[in-house]
Amino acid sequence: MFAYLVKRILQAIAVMLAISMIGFAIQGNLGDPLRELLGQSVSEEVRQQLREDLGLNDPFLVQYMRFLGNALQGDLGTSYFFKEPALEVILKKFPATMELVFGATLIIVGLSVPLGVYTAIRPNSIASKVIMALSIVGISIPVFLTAILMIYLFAVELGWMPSFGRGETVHVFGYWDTNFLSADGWAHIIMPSVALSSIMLPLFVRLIRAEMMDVLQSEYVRFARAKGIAPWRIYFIHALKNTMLPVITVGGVQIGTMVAYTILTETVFSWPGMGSMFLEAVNRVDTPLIVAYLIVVGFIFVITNTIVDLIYGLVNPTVKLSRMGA
Amino acid sequence: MTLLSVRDLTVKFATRNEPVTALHGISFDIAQGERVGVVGESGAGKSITGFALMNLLSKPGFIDSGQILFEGQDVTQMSDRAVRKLRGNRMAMIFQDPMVTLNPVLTIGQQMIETLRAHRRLSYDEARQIALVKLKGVYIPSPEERLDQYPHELSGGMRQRIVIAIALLLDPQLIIADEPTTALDVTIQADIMELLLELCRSNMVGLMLITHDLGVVSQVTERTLVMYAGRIIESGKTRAIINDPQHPYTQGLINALPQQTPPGTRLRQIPGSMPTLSMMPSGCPFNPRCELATDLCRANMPDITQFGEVQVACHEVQRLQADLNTAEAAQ
Amino acid sequence: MSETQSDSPLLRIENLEKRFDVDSGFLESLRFRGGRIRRETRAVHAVNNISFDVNRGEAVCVVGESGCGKSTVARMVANLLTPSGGEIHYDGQRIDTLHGKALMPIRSKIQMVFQNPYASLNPRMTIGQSLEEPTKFHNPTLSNGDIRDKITGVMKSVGIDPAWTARYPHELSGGQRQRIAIARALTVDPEFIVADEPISALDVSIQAQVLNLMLQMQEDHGITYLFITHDLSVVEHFGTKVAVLYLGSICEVADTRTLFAAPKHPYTKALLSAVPQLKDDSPNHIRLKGEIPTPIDLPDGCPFQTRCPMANARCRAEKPAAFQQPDGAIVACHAVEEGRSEPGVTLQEAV
Amino acid sequence: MSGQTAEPAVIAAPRPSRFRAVWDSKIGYNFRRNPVAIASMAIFLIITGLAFFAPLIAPYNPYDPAQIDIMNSEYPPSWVAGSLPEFWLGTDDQGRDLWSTILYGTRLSIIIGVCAVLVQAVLGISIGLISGYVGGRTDSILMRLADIQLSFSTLMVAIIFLALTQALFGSEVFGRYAVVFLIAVIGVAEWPQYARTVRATVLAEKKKEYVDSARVLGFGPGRIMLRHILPNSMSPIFVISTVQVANAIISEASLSFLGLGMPPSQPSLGSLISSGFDYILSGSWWITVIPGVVLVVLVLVINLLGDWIRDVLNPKLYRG
Repeated sequence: MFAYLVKRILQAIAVMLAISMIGFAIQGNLGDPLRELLGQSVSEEVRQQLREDLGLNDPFLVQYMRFLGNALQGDLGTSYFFKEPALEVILKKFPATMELVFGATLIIVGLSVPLGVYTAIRPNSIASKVIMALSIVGISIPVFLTAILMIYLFAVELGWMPSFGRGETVHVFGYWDTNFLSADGWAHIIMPSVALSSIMLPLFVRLIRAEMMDVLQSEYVRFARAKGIAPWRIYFIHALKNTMLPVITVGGVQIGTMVAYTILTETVFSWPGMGSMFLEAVNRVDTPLIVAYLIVVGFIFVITNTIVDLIYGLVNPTVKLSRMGA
Repeated sequence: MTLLSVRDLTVKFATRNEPVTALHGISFDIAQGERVGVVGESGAGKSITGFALMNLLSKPGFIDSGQILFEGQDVTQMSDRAVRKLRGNRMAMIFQDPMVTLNPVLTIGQQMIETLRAHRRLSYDEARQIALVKLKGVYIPSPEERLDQYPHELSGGMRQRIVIAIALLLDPQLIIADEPTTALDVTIQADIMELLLELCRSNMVGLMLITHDLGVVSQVTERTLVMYAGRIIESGKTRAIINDPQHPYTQGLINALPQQTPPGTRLRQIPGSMPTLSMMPSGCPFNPRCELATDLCRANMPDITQFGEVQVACHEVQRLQADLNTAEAAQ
Repeated sequence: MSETQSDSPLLRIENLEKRFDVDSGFLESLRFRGGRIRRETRAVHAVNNISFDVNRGEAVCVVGESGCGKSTVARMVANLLTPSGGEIHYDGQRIDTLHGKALMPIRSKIQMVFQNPYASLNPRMTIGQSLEEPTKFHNPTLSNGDIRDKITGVMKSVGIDPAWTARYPHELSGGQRQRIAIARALTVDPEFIVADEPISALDVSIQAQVLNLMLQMQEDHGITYLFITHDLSVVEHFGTKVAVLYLGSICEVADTRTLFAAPKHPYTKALLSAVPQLKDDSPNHIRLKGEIPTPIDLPDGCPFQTRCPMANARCRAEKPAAFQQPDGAIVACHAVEEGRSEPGVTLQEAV
Repeated sequence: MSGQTAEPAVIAAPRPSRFRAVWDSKIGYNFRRNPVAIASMAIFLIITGLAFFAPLIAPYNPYDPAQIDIMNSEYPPSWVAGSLPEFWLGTDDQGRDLWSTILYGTRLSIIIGVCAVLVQAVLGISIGLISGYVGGRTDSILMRLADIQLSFSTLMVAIIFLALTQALFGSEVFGRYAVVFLIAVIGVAEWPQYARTVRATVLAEKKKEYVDSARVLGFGPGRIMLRHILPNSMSPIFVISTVQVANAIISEASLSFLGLGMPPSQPSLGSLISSGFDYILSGSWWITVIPGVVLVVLVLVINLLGDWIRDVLNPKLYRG
């Protein structure tokens, strides 16, 4: 377990270093900071002087170490467009995205486990067949299209739901305003959350079903039956825990995809989160903001993946002895 | 007193086309405390028999017809709930491979206690105490510690002892052991067999021992059923079958063992191999491999008849008996 | 048959060792012990200092329980694994250090037959293709007609109808597949066959068929066998010499008859008494107590000490060396050496 | 590798295609009994057929500015009031015939999807084979990379890469080479899917004794990998290939929707949906919904075929 822990943390650090390297390379090559700072009418001499002052003529490694040092202190540069520290811009948008992810995760976890287990236990029931048919349709509709069709149906045609924005939010603390404390907030977050979960949910239902069906074929489940254990106990104590082990691993991998989907969802619903901000930054060639987004998102991935791995290690009793990984 | 009585049990497997028959109307009895061996090669239907008794056939297998009377009740007619009350309680099972029989994410204690509490109103602590006693009964060192361990922390032999302890938890009347030592090493195998024998003797538990190993059968059981291609082709006292088998297949099986021929010489092999379920020959299923096969054998399945101490299903044996009878009558 | 035809053994194994690293990579090897981080690499000691000879025409059986290293020995002899120490000589030539082209002549002399007939044939190749590929590979000059003749001959010799060349393995039974696997080994005209549990996955009636076939090959082609098995009744029938392994070390090496008549090592005795006998309805085997150590943490001294009824302080401290007994058996046991052992438990032999 | 592999089989000659026949009949049998598979296959063939022959079928060329009249924009399809007879599916915001644009767009989507999967397959299968067969350090490094790449998700990597490329080259140059960029990024970013699948099967196959026996017979690693291991690893490759094509088409559509893929002048299904999205609030639903339906149907039938292939090739069900 110790080696496992150290290994995970070292690996996380290595990945973060690689991301910072990429971020640094982008910063150095994309857009000219002098032009952004000075405009075009400044003489070449002044430019050179400023280059020197800003340390742009230093060796690569010195510049990178400076970038890294600043990044560790939370300084990821100043957004060209907002004229604010890039990290601050992102942190302001962060809660909106996280609430969206939270809403979608709630839907996915809350529905995929019961639906997956049900379809595995009763594979031949009509309800299972309907669920499985819907799930394959679900994984075939791109997230953005689900979002658009929902807007068209529920906002434009039926007028039941608001079509864009976060609506009324309640301030909690710091940069955090929440959707979950007002009726209008709830109304605004439902459609984006559903849209965000629309591919992931059927994916997990199918995964849980497949794993569960495998586990139900195993010898230990048969032995549990031979012991006369009640079916609910076999399904939920014997089978579910074994089912969830691979599901947790896949879940960790899917966090990245989820963050990518927030960009799509936020764009369709004009959700004021990090994702839509990132696309705008790309259109404005706002390099510090792009780099900052990259690093923040990379950090989120690394943290969540490490946590997921540790959870896996805690849930799986065999991890302590045998090695993890392949 | 008869503990278990199986009558004309037929098990089929659903396939794409017609269902295929895995057990062809087999009948046998097990008396209280009796140890019965079921011998045969892979595909003979011996494991299927074991699982059918517990009503635990996995899909696509199903019981087509016949009766399984356990303590006077027909298992095939019982509700799921009633069968569940029987399993692990009156009738327990030991599986082949201890490495995959225990749930890897539950501790030994959890897996034992849940079994007790599924059948009896017991507090957690009471159940734990019983589990401890049973672990001691199968000679597990430091049983207290084992209860909190996970299966992967124990060796194969130790796990099979735990499986046996679980089977004995509720003092069942019958234990069905499906190749309980095949996955284990020779020295461990002998230990486990001895333990099983000792426990069955001392607790007066009936044992149905499913195995391919004639040596094990001869050491542990009192009566033996020999199966071939889904049928019982010979049954009787184990001694009688080992010392004087009547069916050509049983004879072939015993003669093929390396111990039966002097070292370095050719073994007496049975030609060919067992037919698969979908390509069953007509008549006696053994006829394509049998030296004595006649047209009668190729046309009709022989009935089971008493011959000396054993019951055999073989036309040749019947003919022999008829000859003997006429000879006697002539005298 | 056990008489040697030439002075030097055909296969000589000297001080053979094999370790498998458990922890690969730097981080794997870090341990947290006593408040400090230490680096230690753990290894499975699969084979420890094993030596024995195989003479031409012999069938040497290596017996032992799972994890005793018998398959590892077989794989090293067949050059599927590289030894961590020691030497393997074949016909006077050291073969464990050979690679690539230099290995080719040995490849056609030493062949291997495997345990699982369901996995030892390529499922995507017909029987014909499976036999044709090695024949062509080792005899590039043969014409197509010659190759066909050779394959037909080999198939006949293992009792398979040569018309079956176009069949796929999944159309055959386990016994038939094992015959094809033997036929494939024979396509390159080997002198020596390493058979790794070739019959343990088969049913009793089929085991006899395959064993008979192997005996016949021995007579027809003069093949020498290294036969790996856990089944002592097969050893008694088939082997001329037996090596008993326990946790990667040799316990006893003896002629089959000597070993079965007078086993010396306590483990050999226990192993022999554990075999269920047909005519014996009151089993009386030597019960081994104690746990089997893992090959990662082998104890000092004799590997069998934890289960041995005769272990004493010396056994726990000093690993016994192999020494020869008056009847020719080689035994590695302090108790036997000191004459500490009680007269062996009488063994009922099946006659 | 020896050159002998190219020679015809000596022995197997009498019945060379017997296994093929069994194989085909098994798949064929399953196919004939499965109405969902038949319907999916039919729809898939119709869509690809129409898309492939788009230049012959389409009444207009959406890439030719001379054939586009902005005055024709936002005509509804023929079954809605106010339609024009020459545009039976209506027109888009730029006045292009929607039917023609969808035909061309579908063709682009399929080409990008299939080519990207080819790139993935070549990269992934070679890396997976090497990783699985060589093992050791090479394997652990490659698989760690695959894990990290996977946890960042294809879409994320593609978005960042394309966003940076676009910012670097400007949208005009980007638009010209968008097809290449899309194929490259979706192809490269998804290699771990293949690599992991192939590696897993290689590891499973490598343990089987036919590989050991090939080594004992003296065959070299190249021959063993290509002639023995790879043919036995094809089933999972087939199965994931279908799913991967569906995913690649979705990825392309998503990227184009974000404006990081095909430009509006050369619309794929995704960029068509994207351009229609701005008009959906004003009621011109067809510009979005009709290409959307085509996209979903295309992906759905591929996924259904993928499910069916997986059920048929499932090694657990197939005795071999």
